[in-house]
Amino acid sequence: MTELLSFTDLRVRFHTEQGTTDAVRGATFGVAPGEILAVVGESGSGKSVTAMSALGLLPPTAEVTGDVALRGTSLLEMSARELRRVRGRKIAMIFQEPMTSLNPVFTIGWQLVEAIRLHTDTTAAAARERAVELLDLVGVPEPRRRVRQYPHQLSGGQRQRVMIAMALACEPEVLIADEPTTALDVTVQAEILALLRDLRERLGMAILLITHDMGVVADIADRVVVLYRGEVVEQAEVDRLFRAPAHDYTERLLAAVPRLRVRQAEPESTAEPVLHVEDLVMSYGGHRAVDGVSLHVGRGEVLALVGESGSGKSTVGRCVARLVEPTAGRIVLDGRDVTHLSARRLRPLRRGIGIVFQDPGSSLNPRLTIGDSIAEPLRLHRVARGRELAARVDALLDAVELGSATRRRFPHELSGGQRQRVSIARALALEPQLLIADEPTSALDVSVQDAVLRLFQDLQRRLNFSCLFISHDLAVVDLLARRVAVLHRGRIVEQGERADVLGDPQHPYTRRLLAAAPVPDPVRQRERREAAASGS
Amino acid sequence: MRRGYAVNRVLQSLVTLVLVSVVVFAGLRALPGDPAVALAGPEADDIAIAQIRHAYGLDRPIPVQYATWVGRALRGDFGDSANTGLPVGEIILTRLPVTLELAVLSLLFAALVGLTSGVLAAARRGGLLDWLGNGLSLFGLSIPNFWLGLMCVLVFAVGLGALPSSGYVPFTESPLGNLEHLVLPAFVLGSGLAAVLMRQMRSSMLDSLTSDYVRTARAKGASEARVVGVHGLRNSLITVLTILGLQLGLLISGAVVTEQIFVLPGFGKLMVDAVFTRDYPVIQAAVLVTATGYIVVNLLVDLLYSVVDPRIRVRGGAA
Amino acid sequence: PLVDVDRTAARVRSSVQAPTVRGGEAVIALDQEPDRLDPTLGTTLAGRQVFGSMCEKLYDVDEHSRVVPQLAAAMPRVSPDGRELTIPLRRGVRFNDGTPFDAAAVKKSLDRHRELPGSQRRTELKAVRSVEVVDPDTVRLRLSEPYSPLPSLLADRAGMIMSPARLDELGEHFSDAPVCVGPFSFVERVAQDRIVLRRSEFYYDRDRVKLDRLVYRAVPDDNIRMANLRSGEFDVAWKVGTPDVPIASREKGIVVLNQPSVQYMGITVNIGNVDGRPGRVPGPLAADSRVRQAFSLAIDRRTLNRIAFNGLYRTACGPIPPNSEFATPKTQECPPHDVAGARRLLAEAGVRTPLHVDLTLQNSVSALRVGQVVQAMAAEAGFDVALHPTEATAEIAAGKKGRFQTMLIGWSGRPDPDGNISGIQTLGGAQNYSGYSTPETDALIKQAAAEADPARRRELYERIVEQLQQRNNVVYLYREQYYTAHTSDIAGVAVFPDGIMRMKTAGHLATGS
Amino acid sequence: MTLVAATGSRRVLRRLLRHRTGVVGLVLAAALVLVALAAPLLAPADPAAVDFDHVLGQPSPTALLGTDELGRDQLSRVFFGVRASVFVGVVSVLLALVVAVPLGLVAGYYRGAVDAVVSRVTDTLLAFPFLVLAVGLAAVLGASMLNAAIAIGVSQVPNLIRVVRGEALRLATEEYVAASVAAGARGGTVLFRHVLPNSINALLVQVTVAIPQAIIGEALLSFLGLGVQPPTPSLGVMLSAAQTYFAQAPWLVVFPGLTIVLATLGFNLLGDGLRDALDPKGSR
Ligand SMILES: Nc1ncnc2c1ncn2[C@@H]1O[C@H](COP(=O)(O)OP(=O)(O)OP(=O)(O)O)[C@@H](O)[C@H]1O
Ligand SMILES: Nc1ncnc2c1ncn2[C@@H]1O[C@H](COP(=O)(O)OP(=O)(O)OP(=O)(O)O)[C@@H](O)[C@H]1O
Ligand SMILES: [Mg+2]
Ligand SMILES: [Mg+2]
Repeated sequence: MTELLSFTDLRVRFHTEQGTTDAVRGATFGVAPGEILAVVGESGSGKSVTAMSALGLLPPTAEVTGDVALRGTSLLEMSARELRRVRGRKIAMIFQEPMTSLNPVFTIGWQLVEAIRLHTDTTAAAARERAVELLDLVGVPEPRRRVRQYPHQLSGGQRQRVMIAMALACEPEVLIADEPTTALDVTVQAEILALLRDLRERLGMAILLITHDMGVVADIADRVVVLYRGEVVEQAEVDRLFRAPAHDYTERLLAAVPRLRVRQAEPESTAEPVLHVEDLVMSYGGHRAVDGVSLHVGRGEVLALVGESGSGKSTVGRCVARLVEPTAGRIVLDGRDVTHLSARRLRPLRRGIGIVFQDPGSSLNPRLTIGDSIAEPLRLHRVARGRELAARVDALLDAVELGSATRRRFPHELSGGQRQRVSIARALALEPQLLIADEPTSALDVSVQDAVLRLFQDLQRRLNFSCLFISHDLAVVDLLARRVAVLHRGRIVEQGERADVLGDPQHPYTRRLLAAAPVPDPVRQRERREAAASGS
Repeated sequence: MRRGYAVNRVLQSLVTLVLVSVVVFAGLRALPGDPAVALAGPEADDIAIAQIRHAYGLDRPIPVQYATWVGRALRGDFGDSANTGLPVGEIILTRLPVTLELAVLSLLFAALVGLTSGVLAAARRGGLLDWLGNGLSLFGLSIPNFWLGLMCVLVFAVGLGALPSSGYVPFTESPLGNLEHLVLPAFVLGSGLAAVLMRQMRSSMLDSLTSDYVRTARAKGASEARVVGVHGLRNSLITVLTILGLQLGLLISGAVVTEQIFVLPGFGKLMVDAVFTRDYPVIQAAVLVTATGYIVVNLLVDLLYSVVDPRIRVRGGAA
Repeated sequence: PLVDVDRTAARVRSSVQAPTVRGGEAVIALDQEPDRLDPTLGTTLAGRQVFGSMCEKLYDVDEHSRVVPQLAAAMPRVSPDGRELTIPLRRGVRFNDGTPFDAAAVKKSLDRHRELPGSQRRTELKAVRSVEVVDPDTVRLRLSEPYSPLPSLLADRAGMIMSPARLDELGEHFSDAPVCVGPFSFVERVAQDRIVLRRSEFYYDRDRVKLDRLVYRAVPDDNIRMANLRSGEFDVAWKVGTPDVPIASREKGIVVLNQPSVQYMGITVNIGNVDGRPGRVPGPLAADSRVRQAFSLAIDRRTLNRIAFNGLYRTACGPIPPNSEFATPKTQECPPHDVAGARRLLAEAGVRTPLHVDLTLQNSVSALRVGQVVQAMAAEAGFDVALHPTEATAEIAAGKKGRFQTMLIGWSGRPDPDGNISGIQTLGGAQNYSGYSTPETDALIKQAAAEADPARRRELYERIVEQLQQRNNVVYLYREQYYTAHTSDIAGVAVFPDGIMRMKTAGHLATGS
Repeated sequence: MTLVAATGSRRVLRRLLRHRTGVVGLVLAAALVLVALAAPLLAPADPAAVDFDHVLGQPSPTALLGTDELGRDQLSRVFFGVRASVFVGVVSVLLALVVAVPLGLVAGYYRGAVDAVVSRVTDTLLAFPFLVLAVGLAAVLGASMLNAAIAIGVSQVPNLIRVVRGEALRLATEEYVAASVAAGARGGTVLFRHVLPNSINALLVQVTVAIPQAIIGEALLSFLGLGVQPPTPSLGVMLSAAQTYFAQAPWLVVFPGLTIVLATLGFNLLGDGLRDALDPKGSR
């Protein structure tokens, strides 16, 4: 098999303040035309770094050896000019964190048009049309309105889809997709995967798909490469990998995959509500992102908020945390109406609320070390200082499976998943009464996710905190939540006990959602897909 | 909401103007050096001084003087220059275009040179261009305008005879002559600003260039020029815009030295001379004019902020 | 040293004559923006420069500082009691707007000088009680008391006659479009930029006027003025900085004129000026004339001139300039530079040294230079001088209000000695910043002003100067010298001791080269 | 110095010391400060001691940098000049920072009424040209080096306010600011821990360019009688006095001028070095 894009003994080493980090240690693998190669591995195992080395996008602190070649031509030795012709045209890349990867000061239409016109002689008008088309293709609703919006006006998932559209703009030969569906709910994810499959079929596009979602792997990949601590520990056909994992880590990985199997209902909870939201409305310039949402979270209860990308989940979270002032409605925290509370009055209450932001990258101050970021809430509320503070930070880092060496690093020196864990650690630092977690495990591989989820459950049991858990991963929801609310286009369409909602969905959207959730088993997933295809 | 903002700002501006006029009015009268003495000249006797004090209403209470002045000013009458006896409104109207033209030219020069060299220096960080740009800008910063101006006169006008050493020709009279007369002054006035802009641009640019969206732009296959000149630049503009806005105002009032060296009948010189001769009617009107200038420019800058960075536009209150 | 500065300073050159042609213009750079172009209200030397080309006076001073008739036909006839001056006027003269010049016009202007509120000429003409038209060609001034300096005052702005038609038309706003009798007439003034004059068709002596146009511009900086002269932008530059004089004098293409002035600079000591009124000022400097004398002895005026002005000014030890007809060896006498003597005097006065002295001075580069030299010289005798640079208008205000201990300040000078003494040294004088006077000296000064006989006056002034030198309330230091430069393409520019550039006969050289 | 504390001062220092041009800047700036402090020890002669027999002397073994128009030793005057100029430069900028940074931050972050007030007052201040402001302050404050620094500081305040405000406007939209607010941070904490450190680059540029401007501005103030009192020299004063003697004694211009260039260079290189040392993404 001739490989289109091949990595040969790739080594990447970062020179930082704290010495050198070997991010990739001799990775050798390749992807053939028309092949979908999944790269899986622990968070921080070098997946993103490997991908970025192909296009020469690593920061200057990185030292790259070995080779990356496109059709046998070394990419590492290319001149800037030659490389530019490859970028976007032959090899396109979807970055892991769509939030910071879009230019905040240009409309997304402009950015798409740029991607199109950089490599083709399209007229501006035609490119604009094409941009709308592309947005439509990746399932962004109202594409004509969206092209005029700026990145910050989009939801996480919408931004991610803009990134995808941008990468597909020139129909590249190789697509490197770094966790392209982390912010997408399963229905949209299914559409995107279908789109990729279609592109592969139609154009013979080779796809290097970095993901931690074994369901996605099972659904779409032909072959899988498993990275572990910067080394390729296993390469196999997808079926074989799932059937007979060879490496120890692969085995652990597969074992950790949560499965959606709708467990039994727990006894009805009667806890008094910690959070009560009534008729919440949030509108942005006339557009109602949240449209009359009412929900409540009882003490010690985890309420999962699921729903389509762009349906208003994060907005609800932001309103509840009073980071934005809602247009209408009421938010009651612990019996206290906080809807219009002043910043000063709000401050003491904040101690009891922890937030995990959807985008861990931009929610960390780039000039603070990880240790300082995590310590901030502790310092703010004078919970700990000096050595005790350091000890608590270390403990928190440990709890999210990050070594204490991470403490002195800066956010940009971490992998996406690592940053997300920092964000979780920070949210948990004060042992809050209410945790608002917006897609807290979206960037985590299943093994780490498993650990984090266990930590969650552990803490929850111990501290009996309540949680508004926003997620698109139904398996995780199933594992954690007591109750589930389903959001669709800014409204709650279904709300109830987990077993009821997941086990016996009433609303068509919920049903679609459940049906779209991929199963981490290639054989079964293929069957389901075929069944769905023939059914529709 | 935008319109509301603009209306609000206009109202604020009016308040500012009132504030400025009060401050200048009261402040001037707090300066040592009795204006009547200044007006009467060094060799006048006490009766002449008293008569002048009376003639200019300087013997009346300050609030009364202020009210009279405002009343006239509202009708567009800023009085006569105490020094030359010419009508203040007219003086300012003939002086202002000279300085505005000079300011705009030097701003253009500074923006062109400062911004491009800043961008280039950032793009070629540590390279020859960076060294060159930094060297020139440090030179521009540390050489007083006065010296630069004098050297320019000595070299280009006296030595080479290439350009006129002084004077002003209105554009309408002779476009070429106008330019000839303003080339050196604009260069001299613009050099300091160019240096500041260069340093600021370089710094902001270096920030932008390490960001993720710049990485995205590179991944798209955008040329380095585009990455720097479009993606980086736009994101660096906020700070640069602030400086530009500040400087435009500064240029108007700060052109004194340049106007002095090149004997330009400008506004800056007018204002300084007025301060030294305690020509109250002129100072008051002139300060009001600069204040208006600043207000307008800062309003533009604030409006441009949200054009340059859309996030600023929609941010809700930081609760 | 490029040039022997002592010789340069001594070589007076009021003009350079050469055959010139009619036509062309001259751009003249002044060092200061002229104020109102109204002879009644004007105060600046720069303004006088412009008047010099467009407003003739009843009298003028010549290059030897003598008063000579200009619009008057002859020197005034003085009545025996000295209280009546009859002035015959020149005939056939027209103002630059064509209005005939006659006695009525003279009366109108002189009355305006005396009576217009805010007039700067009122003091100068305060001896005049009335002006009478005798006949169209004669006016008579009645004085309240004999006053010999009057003709010399009529040789300046007080003697400028304005067109009565224009005065009727513009009144107080005469300066908007001034019209007098003069070789050039006013065209326009663009504030802070230029004043343009045109050769007058009505001028009685127009045949000698060569230039078509004069443009006056204000350029305060010495270097810039010279640079523009060198680049050919300007034709005449008023006031060459002393460091530049030796260079410019040797330069091809530049002519430097040199004219001693009648002004002086000195250090005024506040003796009795408290808030503008007579009072007691504390400190030995005010109390004891020996201390002031010590201060004067401590200063080496020659060295001061050499260091601060390249030796191009002249030392001054009294109010009367050497080129005055009333100058005598005695009035020009100087105290020696005598540090030991100064110390002795201080010891005699029982002063603990170093004696702190605050010296207020104008914030100009040259004043600061003088201040620092004085500071250094006085230190040797035991004075600890602290300099307080002050902006010009604030300095005058401080002087009037007595808010200073000592002040470096001068007087622009008048051709007649009285103008340099009475306002400064007598009780109630407008410039008596030191707040010091004695009845005896005041009487003497008055007597001198009333005296008509030059020989007697000379004698009186010798006595006055002697007394002033003993008071030392003003420690005279130096006298400026006017250095004016013009390109060698023109000739006929004349500068007289009154410091006015006369452009009447100036013109471009006859030959092309 | 919250900033340095926030990022670890030792780390910053270490990085600065490894920064090639930064070290040059540090050495230059330190040398200037040292000269400023030790001027009396370093100067070979009394900077005020005149010698009327040796005026405008060329550089020679007895007077290394020549003598000025009053025969004073130029080298000693340069040393003392550095003292005054560095003092005014540094103190004025510090003063301006102390006033402008909090105001700018608050205006840009809270916007609304606070911003309106701060911005309008800034506009008002800006309306008065430096010279008008200086003459006024000279009158009110009287003459001293400290007052000169205050006057210059005041004139720099509006500029700095606007720069800081612009940065705050931009940074207030960042998610990490929201994160800090959500964790219960007070405005002050948010501003000084998150907004300010992230606007440090713009601020450093402004500060480093303000220093030479202050040095040159001081000459003007001294001339007006607000700055150093003669015969005490400052670089700016020396430069403006030497202007008259440019043709005869160019060295009187060259040495103070060069020293100003060196000061500019030093503070700017130091600024660049600090910028990189403080930048977590800095590669060197
Ligand atoms: N600042 C804003 N200005 C304008 N529109 C906004 C803004 N923030 C969010 N929206 C809009 O509100 C809607 C809901 O956004 P939100 O971020 O809450 O979605 P979400 O449910 O979290 O989606 P995802 O799962 O993709 O993150 C989207 O259509 C988005 O375009
Ligand atoms: N700029 C950098 N400087 C220093 N270390 C870095 C830098 N970027 C990445 N690393 C380190 O390199 C390792 C690999 O990072 P990479 O981003 O490739 O992980 P990943 O496999 O993509 O993980 P994730 O699934 O969490 O995104 C991580 O340990 C990370 O801390
Ligand atoms: Mg990654
Ligand atoms: Mg979201």
